[in-house]
Amino acid sequence: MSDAADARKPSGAAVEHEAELPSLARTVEALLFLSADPLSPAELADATEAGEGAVLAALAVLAEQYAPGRRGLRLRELGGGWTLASDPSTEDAARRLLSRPRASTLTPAQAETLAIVAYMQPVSRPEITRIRGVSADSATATLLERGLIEEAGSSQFGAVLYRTNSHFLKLFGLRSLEELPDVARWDASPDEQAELRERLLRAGEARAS
Amino acid sequence: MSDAADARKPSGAAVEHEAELPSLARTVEALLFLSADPLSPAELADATEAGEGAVLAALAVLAEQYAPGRRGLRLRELGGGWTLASDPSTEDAARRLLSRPRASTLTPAQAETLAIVAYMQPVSRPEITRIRGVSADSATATLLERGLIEEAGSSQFGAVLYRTNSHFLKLFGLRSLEELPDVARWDASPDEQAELRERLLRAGEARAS
Amino acid sequence: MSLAALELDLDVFSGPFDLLLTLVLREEVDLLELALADVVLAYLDHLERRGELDLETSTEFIVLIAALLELKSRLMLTGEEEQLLDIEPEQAAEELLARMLDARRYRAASAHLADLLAGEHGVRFRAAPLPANLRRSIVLQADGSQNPDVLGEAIGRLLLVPPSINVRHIAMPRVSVAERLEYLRGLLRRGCFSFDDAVRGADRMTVAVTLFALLELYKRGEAGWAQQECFGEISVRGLSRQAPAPALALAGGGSGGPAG
Repeated sequence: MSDAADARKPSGAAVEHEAELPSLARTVEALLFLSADPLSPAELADATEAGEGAVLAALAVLAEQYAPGRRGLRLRELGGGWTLASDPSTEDAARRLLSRPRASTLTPAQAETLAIVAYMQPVSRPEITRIRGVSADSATATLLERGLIEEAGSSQFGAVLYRTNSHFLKLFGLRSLEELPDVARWDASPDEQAELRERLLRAGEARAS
Repeated sequence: MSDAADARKPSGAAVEHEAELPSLARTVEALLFLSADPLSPAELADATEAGEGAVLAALAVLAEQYAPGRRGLRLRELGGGWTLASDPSTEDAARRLLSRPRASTLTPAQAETLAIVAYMQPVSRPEITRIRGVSADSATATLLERGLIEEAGSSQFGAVLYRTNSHFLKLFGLRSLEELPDVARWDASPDEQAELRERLLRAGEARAS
Repeated sequence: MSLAALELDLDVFSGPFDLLLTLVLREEVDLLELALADVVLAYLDHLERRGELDLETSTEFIVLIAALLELKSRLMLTGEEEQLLDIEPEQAAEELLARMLDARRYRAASAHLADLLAGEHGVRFRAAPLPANLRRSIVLQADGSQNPDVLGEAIGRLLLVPPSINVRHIAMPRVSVAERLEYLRGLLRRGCFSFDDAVRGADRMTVAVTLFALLELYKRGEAGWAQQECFGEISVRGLSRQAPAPALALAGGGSGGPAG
C-alpha cells in the first residue's frame, strides 16, 4: 500500500494528529465498510498486501477509534472475521429512517429449529422433526428465506441437510460456533430424569388399565 | 435522541476528547453508514428528530472527521444528499479483495439445477423441482444472481421458464450447447429408449415418493 | 350419484371403484400392489368432470380411502408389528423419555439463542451494493474455469432411479376382512353391540381389520353406529338399508376404536 493518499491531504486543514489514521488502518477501514461479510485478518492481509501482524495492529488502532461510545459505529469480531456495525444507541433513528424494525424476533418453532441446526449441523429435516416431535417444514422454510440456515448437501438417504451460515453468526453476535455453550448444560439432572421417567410409567399404567 | 449511550463509555479508557463524537453526529454517522443512498439533511432531521440546523452542524463535525487523508472513508455530498464512500486511495486493495471469484464452485444442488436447465431448456421451476425431488428455489435464485441462467418467458401454465445464457457458455468453455457432455457417458440406464425429459421426471418422482 | 360411477383404470385393476373394494375385501386384489394415490387422482378427475361436489359421496369416499390407507400401512408394517406390539412398557417409556429429553435440551438451547438475538438488538449491518467502479470486476470470473463434466455427472445422478422397496417378504395378515365381516354379521344377528366388546382382547391388527369390516358394513347399509362422546363407547346396530347413519359419526369411531 503506497502512501500516495497522504499527499492529497489539504495542507491548510487543522488536523489533530490523533485523528489521522495510519495508511494501512485507513485501507482496512474502507475494506470493512465495503464488504458485506466479516473479513478475516488473512483476507485483509491478502488484499492490502501487508503482513498479518501489521493488519492486526491496524485492527487494534481501529478498535480504539471505534471504542464503544466514541462513534456511531462499532468494530465487531464476528463469524471468524471483523466487520463494522451500527452502535445500538442509534437504533431508534435507524428504525425511523429505514422504516422497518431490525428483524430480530424468532417464533418459538423457528428458534427451536435453529437451535437444532446450530448444534447438530449438518442435519436433515426429518431429523429435526424427530427431535421436535412436530413438523419443522414451515420453520425451516422461514429460516432459509431469512438466510440464517442454508443447504449443505444431502444425507445418504437423499434428504437435504442444513447448516447455519455466516449471516447467522453475524446476527447472533457470535465470533464462531464454538461460542455456543455446550448443549449438555441444559440436560435434565439425574433426579429430574428419574422423576420424568416415573411420571411416564404412571401415565402408561393408567392408560393400560 | 438521548445521551444514554455516553454512560456506556468505559471509565478507564484513555479517550481523546477530539475522537469522541457528539451524540447527534454519532447517530448521523450510523445512518450514513447504513443507508446505501445519499441522505438529505431533511431525511436525517426526520430520523434523528433533531432540527435541520443541528443536523448540518453534525454533518460539519463529520466532514472534519472524514476530511481527505484522515480516514479510509470520505463524507461526500452527492445530489443534495450526504453519503459515506471508500477513499479512492483504497481502491486497489478493494479490487484485490472483491474481484476475487468468490463461491466459484457450485454446490451439489446448484450443479443439479444448472444441469437440468442446461440439458432441458427452457424448463420451469416446478419441473426442476419434480426432477430433483426437492425444492430448487434457493439454487435457482443463486444461479440467476450469478448470471448463469436467465428467464425465458412463461410456460403455458404461467410458470417462469429458465435457460442458460452466453455467460454460462463462456464460464464452462463451451462454444455451444451441443458441446455439453453426452448424457450417455453418465447414463445409469442406457437401455431405456424414453426421452431424457421423461426419464428424468420418472426418476425424480421415484426419489420424491 | 354413487361411488359406483367412479371408473378406475389402474395398473392392477380396471373397473368400477365398488368392484375394486369387493375384490380387495375378498383378497383377490393385493392391497400392497394397489397405488391408492392413483385411486384418489381418479376420483379427483371424476369430480372435476362432474363439476359439482356431492358432500355425502365425497365423505364416503374419504372414509373408505382412509380405511384402505390404514389397512395398507398396517400390511406394510407387518414385519415390525410384532416388535411394536411386544414392546415392554418400560422400554417404551425409556424411548419416549429419551425423546422428551432431546426436545427439552434443544428447547432450552433455543431460549439461549433468543437471548443472544435480543442482546444484539439495535446492531445493524450495512447492506449496500458495491460502488459501480468496483462492481465491474466482481463478475470477472475466468472463462472456461468451470468443468462441463460437473453438469454431466449431475444429470447422470438425476437419471438414477432409486431401487424400489421390496415388500414381498411381508407376511400376509393373520386376520382377513372377510373373516371379521362374518364375525360382525354374527354379532349383528344377535342385536346391538359395542365396538369395544367386539374387539375385546384382540390385537391391534385385528382391531384395525374389524374397523375396516365395520366400514364395509356401513357402506353396504347393513350397520350404523352412534358414539355419545369423543373416544367414548361406539354402539353398533343393524340397519335395514333405508336409514344410513350420519357419516360424521364415523370419524369418532375411527379414532375411538384403535385407541381403546
